Amino acid sequence: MADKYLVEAVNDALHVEMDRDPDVLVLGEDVGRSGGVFRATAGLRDRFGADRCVDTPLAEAGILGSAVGLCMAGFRPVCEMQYDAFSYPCLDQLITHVGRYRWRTGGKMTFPITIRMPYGGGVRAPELHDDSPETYYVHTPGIKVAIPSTPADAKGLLAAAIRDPDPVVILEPKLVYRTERGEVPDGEHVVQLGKARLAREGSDLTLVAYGAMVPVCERAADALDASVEVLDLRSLKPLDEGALLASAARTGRVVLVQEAPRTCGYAAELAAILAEKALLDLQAPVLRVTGYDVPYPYWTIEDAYMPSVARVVDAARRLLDF
Amino acid sequence: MADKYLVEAVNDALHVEMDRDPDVLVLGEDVGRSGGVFRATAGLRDRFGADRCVDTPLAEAGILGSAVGLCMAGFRPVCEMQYDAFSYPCLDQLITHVGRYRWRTGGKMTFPITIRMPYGGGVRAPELHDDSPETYYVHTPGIKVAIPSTPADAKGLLAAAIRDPDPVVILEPKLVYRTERGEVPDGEHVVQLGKARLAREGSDLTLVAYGAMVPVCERAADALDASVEVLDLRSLKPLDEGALLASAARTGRVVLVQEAPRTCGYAAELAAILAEKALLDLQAPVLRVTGYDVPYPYWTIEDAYMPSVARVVDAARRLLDF
Amino acid sequence: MASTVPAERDLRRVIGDGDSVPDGEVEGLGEQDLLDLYRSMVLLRTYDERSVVYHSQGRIGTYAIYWGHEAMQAGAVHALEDDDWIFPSYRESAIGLLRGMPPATILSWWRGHPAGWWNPADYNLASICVPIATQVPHAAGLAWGKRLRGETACALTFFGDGATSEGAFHEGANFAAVMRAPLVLLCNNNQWAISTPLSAQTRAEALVDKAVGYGIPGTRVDGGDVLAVYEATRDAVSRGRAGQGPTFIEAVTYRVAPHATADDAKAYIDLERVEEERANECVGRYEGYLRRLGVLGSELEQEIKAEATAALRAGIAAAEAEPPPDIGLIFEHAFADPPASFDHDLAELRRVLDG
Amino acid sequence: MASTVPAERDLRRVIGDGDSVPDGEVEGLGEQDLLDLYRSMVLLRTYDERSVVYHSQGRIGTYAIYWGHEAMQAGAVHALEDDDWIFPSYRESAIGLLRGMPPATILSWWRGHPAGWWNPADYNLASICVPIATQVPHAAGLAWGKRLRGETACALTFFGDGATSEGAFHEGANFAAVMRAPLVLLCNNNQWAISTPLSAQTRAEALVDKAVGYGIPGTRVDGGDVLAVYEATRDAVSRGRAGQGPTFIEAVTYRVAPHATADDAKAYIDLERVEEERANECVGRYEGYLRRLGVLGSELEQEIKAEATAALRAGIAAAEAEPPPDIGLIFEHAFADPPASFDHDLAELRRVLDG
Ligand SMILES: Cc1ncc(C[n+]2csc(CCOP(=O)(O)OP(=O)(O)O)c2C)c(N)n1
Ligand SMILES: Cc1ncc(C[n+]2csc(CCOP(=O)(O)OP(=O)(O)O)c2C)c(N)n1
Ligand SMILES: [Mg+2]
Ligand SMILES: [Mg+2]
Repeated sequence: MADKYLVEAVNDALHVEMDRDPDVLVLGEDVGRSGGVFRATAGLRDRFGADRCVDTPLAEAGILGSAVGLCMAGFRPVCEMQYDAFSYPCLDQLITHVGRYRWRTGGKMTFPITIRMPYGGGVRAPELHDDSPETYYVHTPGIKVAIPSTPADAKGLLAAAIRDPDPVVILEPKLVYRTERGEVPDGEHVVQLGKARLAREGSDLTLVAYGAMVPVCERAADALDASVEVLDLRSLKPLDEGALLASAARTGRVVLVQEAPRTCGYAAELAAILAEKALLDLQAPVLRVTGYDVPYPYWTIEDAYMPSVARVVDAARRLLDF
Repeated sequence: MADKYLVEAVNDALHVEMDRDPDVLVLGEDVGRSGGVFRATAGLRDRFGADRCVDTPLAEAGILGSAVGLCMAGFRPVCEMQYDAFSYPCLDQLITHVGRYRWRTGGKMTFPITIRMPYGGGVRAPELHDDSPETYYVHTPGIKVAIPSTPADAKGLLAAAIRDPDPVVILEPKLVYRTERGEVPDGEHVVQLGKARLAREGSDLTLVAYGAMVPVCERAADALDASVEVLDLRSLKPLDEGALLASAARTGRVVLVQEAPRTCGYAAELAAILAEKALLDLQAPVLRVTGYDVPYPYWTIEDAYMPSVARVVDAARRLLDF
Repeated sequence: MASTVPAERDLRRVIGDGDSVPDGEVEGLGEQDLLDLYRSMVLLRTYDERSVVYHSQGRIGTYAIYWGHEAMQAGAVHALEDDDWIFPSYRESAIGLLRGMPPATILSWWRGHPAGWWNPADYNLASICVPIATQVPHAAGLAWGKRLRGETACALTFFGDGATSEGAFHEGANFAAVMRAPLVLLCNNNQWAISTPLSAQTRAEALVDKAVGYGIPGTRVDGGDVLAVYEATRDAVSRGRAGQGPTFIEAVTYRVAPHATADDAKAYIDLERVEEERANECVGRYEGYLRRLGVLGSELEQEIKAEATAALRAGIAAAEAEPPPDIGLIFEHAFADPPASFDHDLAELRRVLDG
Repeated sequence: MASTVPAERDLRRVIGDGDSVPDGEVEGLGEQDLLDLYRSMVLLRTYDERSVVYHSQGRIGTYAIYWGHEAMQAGAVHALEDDDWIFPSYRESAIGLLRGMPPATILSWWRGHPAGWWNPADYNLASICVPIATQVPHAAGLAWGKRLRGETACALTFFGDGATSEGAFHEGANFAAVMRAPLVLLCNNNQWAISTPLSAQTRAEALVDKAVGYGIPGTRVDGGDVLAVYEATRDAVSRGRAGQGPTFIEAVTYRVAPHATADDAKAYIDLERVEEERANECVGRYEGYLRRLGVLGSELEQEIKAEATAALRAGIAAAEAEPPPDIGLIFEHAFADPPASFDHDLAELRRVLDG
């Protein structure tokens, strides 16, 4: 066990997995010589060579598209997208090929591609460095999506993604890259995809979140004078539906928190599942605390856009008083 | 009034709007010389010239990206994407610019771009000619989305989109391009965005749908021995939330039907709205009848994938027996 | 000052016109090789012509015709070793025939039947690519990967003139160049993208000029001359194996058929030009060459054509003998470990359809 | 055989070295023009240097430094008319200064303040483009649109060496060529994309070679020579106005500063080379030229620099005097007619924040 920041845990996972499996290869913009703009890939080029930690040309569709071919040559590519909003040029390859190619071969060929990127707002950056694009990924068939909120999970989920036979997108909460710090198991550490983490147990109300919204919910739970459960989903696809329904059954009151714009965000999917499968358990409406259906604002006012402790507490109170 | 097929109504709208406003310009792959692979733009090149109905190079991001510049030059570009799944290369321009540029100018410059494309399955085509991509568009801030189910609405919604100061995506149900036939008003005909259409009134249960799923729901309503309401949303963004909630309040039982994969599909958004704002009206769970979270299948089995009358009826019965 | 990586603009040709232009020959190609090439062309031609018939009979779905492109396809593939990979577009849907794939597999693909699925590793042949140009980065990645593994295998990807306008082509070609990937970028310039003529696709005087921008060699061949295509591809492949990276080949052809069975080309195409091109079609040209060389007699020709016809007859029979796929397939193969929800979805679907 | 659209590989230069290489001159540029150019360069330089200081003082956010690129920026813009449009990347964030935009506007942009918003039509200047190369199709569309309207206005877009790898660059350049759009594609080849050197970006010996693939003229200039850039851009613009379509200009520069204030270039860059380039930086080179020409004396130089410094001092003061934006702005400007839900969201947000 060692105490690490979240981004250091990502770097640790990459070292361990590349060490373990010679077919693992990291590619992306500036991942090599500089070790990545967030230093997530620092040290990999020196340790494993320029052929296994590759500075690619500036072309996201080229990165993901060539990763498909690398899989056909037996590699397990780990693609870095430098920022959330700069992953959009790769959506075409993702939707038309990455999510479909295994199916297209009748399951006879696998495409163990990992796509990892820093995501989310609050970092006082110019526009398009703040997006939460999970919906585009989660909605796409054939793609798994995980979003860690702790250093240990950042390592374990990334390791699971790299070892997974299918394409997995890992969104890393850049806001807490160097604020979330915690114990991270040394060496091999895998957190199975599809298992939620009960960050905090409670009986009156459930706050469901992932990524950078988990610490927000934990602070909100502290601020509430009620017994509040905080469910950290960790994996959006596959989803630990059992954990969601069990918590809803326990508390009967659910607030869903997401940073992304509201319409068709992941909280909508969770609410739909509750409306179908937990209706009789619900003692109050299902509330969503989300980003808004607008372009992510300039950073002087971004804190008001981001779901905050105050907004989560307010939603929770409305349910508790319902 | 004239009797027209849905695709003829689209063509009619384009003629009327180009005639009305010299700044309207149609661009896309094969829209000119051949009049479009579905003939939606037939006659425009002869009538308005090759500079106003433009066969572009084969590059979707180029089409949408140059449309942004055309707006800056005072045009109202109508971009055709040849098929649903071939619109994905333009998602980057859509998300990073089309949905944000007006905001970026403090509202001082408008981007009246219309993106229209045939969408949906059931047409016995090779892969990637069958997608229902509305989630990618609806989730994107700054973008409006409308999906007609009748010839009259196909004309009216497209006209509204072309006249709208903001970017609008129109998804046209290709499955019913030449099967849905109906009265279409001659000349100028505009159907305001954001107003749902009560396709059928009922008191026991509500079927909510759009596009090619509306006729499916109407047939399902026929097959049910209950008083079934069919709500044709027509416009997904802005959504006629009042019509949705009013219908849910009337019937207390709601089935949401969408062709797209389930996770984070538009039905999830509708269910989330109901779970928040109609909980006390609901007499039964909210059910979704959707495509599955898999690549759209080969056409020999596509009918089993598509939401069918039988599946809608089954879901409705379960709610009526709840 | 001229670029130092000039693209070869002249059309490479080997086959003469049986008149003023003399026949050339390709070093290293023996009689057997010449006949193998012919067999491949005839098989491709037969597949294509039969498919158009099958479509009109409602036995296959919409089909992308490649009549007239057989020389380009066969010439290129014959220049490859079996462990070299091929990345086709829909226009080369039957290219697997040259790798021993049963016609039934390809016919099944066009019948929308999962028997049209195959494992790319079985033939070193990627799946048929439907979205334009998106296979180019795949081919670049495979070729790059082979180099990283120290293997000698190369990759070849087919794409059209229209495809050169797509960002995916650009990014893939540049990746291949930067990674020194052993890749043959084979552009089938049939001068049309559905109804869009080359003149509306690019201002480049020749598509081979695109090679210059990637700092890679480019060459231009008569795509109707199977031997010229073979030779150009062989050169490109040996460059690749020698670690010199990708090569761009522009094969100049003409789309004498409609884009696909669904398309009505009369609306936009120059029918006289089509007639000219048809009169000069590639299989006939090669037959003339072989006859002049005394390698092909009408008996052998009939025999080869009969073989191909028989193969297709057997192929369509086999494809039609495939049992209708079970709807359970909808939920298979998307994931190695499908979520439990798939079982539930399938069970519900069966219940609804059965009851 | 060489392409018939050869790209000019030689670096065009006008300014000499004050020693063996004699100074040239640009026809049509009078003393006043030469000094205007100088004023622009000094203003850009001052803005850049002050911004680095402001950042270190926490008065602006992360900032993309362009020190050393002033000649490339000023030379290009001075070759335009006011009704010509400019499509900048983040690297040319301050280019509006040359169109009369107040420094406070640009400083506000880097302060994450909506006072950094402007109406492109007010300056014929598009918004600062953050996603690499995505502004190129916008510029192509604007230029195409101007041609359709029969106006004489052109467009110029700035992008980097790394940007040439993106599909968006390719699609935009090809659109411009096909539509004969009057567009200047100005590539600032500063030889680095953050930490990625040009050699890892392309195999082309010169980026100007990319012009060949689009069938458009290309030319290569010393990007540190403001007069060479001016002349090359003027030629390209006149071609565009004459209906001859786009031109690709490769301006060869070097990124002597870190990518941005957040970046530590020491990790990857060649510091000796940086020193060389700094010693030969563009403002000093132009000052030498003007002095040798007897157009610039140290008094005038001081005066011009003082003006610029005053402008920046006033600019940062004005930017800092901007009232903090109201959170209501979150819901404004996304749509001309915002949905009712926005009012509800805002009301709720205010209630939560106030209570
Ligand atoms: C990304 C994408 N956009 C559009 C289409 C629709 N489409 C199918 S074939 C075709 C024309 C392709 O022309 P070309 O590249 O010259 O190849 P050819 O058909 O001539 O072999 C188009 C536009 C597609 N399949 N993929
Ligand atoms: C689509 C996209 N991908 C990645 C980035 C992150 N990024 C910002 S600047 C940069 C390098 C750009 O290099 P170049 O085009 O040479 O321009 P320069 O910064 O040298 O002016 C990268 C990768 C981005 N802004 N947009
Ligand atoms: Mg073609
Ligand atoms: Mg650069």
